[in-house]
Amino acid sequence: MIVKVQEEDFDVSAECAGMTESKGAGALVTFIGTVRDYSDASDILSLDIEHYPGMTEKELERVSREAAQQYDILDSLIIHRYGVLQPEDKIVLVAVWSRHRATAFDACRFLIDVLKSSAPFWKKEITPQGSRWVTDCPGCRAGSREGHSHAPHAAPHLLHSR
Amino acid sequence: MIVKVQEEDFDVSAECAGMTESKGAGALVTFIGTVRDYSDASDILSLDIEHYPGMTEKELERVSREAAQQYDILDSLIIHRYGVLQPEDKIVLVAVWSRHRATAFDACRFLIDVLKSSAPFWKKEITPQGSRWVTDCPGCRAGSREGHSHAPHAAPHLLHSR
Amino acid sequence: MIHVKFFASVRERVGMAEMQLPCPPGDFSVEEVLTMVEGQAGTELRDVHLLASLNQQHVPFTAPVQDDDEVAFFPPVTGG
Amino acid sequence: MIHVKFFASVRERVGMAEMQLPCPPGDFSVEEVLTMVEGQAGTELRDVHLLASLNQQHVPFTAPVQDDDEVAFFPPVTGG
Repeated sequence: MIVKVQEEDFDVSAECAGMTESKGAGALVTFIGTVRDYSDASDILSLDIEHYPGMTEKELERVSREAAQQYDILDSLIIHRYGVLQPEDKIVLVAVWSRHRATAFDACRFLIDVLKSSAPFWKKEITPQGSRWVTDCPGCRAGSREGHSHAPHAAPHLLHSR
Repeated sequence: MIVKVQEEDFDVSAECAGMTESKGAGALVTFIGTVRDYSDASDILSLDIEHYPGMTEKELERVSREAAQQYDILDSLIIHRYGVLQPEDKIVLVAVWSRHRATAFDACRFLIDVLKSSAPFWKKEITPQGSRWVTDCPGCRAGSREGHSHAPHAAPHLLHSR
Repeated sequence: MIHVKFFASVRERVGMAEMQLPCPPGDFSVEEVLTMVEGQAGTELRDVHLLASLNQQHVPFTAPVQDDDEVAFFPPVTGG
Repeated sequence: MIHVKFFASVRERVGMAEMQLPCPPGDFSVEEVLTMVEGQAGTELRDVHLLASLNQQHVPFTAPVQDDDEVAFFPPVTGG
């Protein structure tokens, strides 16, 4: 079970080849997230990813342990980059090894879903019209802090008591 | 949309990097099937994969087209090896590019599931106790041609009329 | 002429990978091709597992066959 | 001393990445730390989006804080 948070790019084959616990696994599922060259409203020139050093690694290790508890997997690898990235650059790799493919698919999907909702990374899009923080909320994207509603702060699924 | 049937090994990063339709996709999900070093009953020394040249490529292209029709994907790549493979060797790569990760996961899983039930490959396990054809049927594995039942021959889901 | 191919355990049971059969008169299907193969090979191939393809596409045994077609018989596939 | 950190749009609104606050007397929670931060920064941070962590773990605003703890405020994460 390995977690890496780094600024530099990585080679997927080389990173996956180094996983000794994965030997004889039978199935490897990987998810690779890359920078898109467009968003809702405009072209993306680059993406600036901020993170919370220390907490990032802790959260990724926590979700990795959670996946290992919930799914019958042999090993997992998460690499997440930060800093300024260009369109087509890799942002994140999630790789899961297991004996059977269904488990590897389920666990890989679980990892990227949980990571996206809990690992402290924030994306800022640099566009020809200026820069803006990425948000999943259409109301916030429209810039209105009032006039739209959300769940109360500190979404329950993020709390480590679960 | 690329399909390759080959005896030689492949590098996942290099193969995926060459996919021009995948540019700016956002999400890439890959499945890699490797040779396990054990099966139900014994250690596996090697795996001999037979295929039906010509039909193999046709079937892989057919399932690729089917995935492209059913899912909103940008591109797909399937590489399947044949011949004698050793434990830990890669057997198959299925890679799917899409804008959103859920689609890439769904389409990749669809492709490997359909491929496994329709592409004309047959595995023979070479073990210290001799060699035997791989079968998913426990009854057949036990060697009894009588005494267990199956669906009628030519499973409907395999017929190209669907 | 009907071009018949065999794969995996079926190939081993027939004892050869390919067989050319004369095209019989009248309508016939994959089922009749199988009967001819069994006569030629002197072995029983009918098995709940047996699958067939016609011109490299999966077909049911009722599929009609024509002169110069390629028919193949094989066990369930185990790739991936 | 309470070590407070800010990230992304919250960092930009506060105008700094970190702040050291004196530990107040008695029991207090992340909520009270936020009130102190708003006083120091002279800006309103309460927002339905605002999230908090305590010693690098996600917590609700009711989580009790102790001397030397690290508290952070940030918007919903958008990694992956």
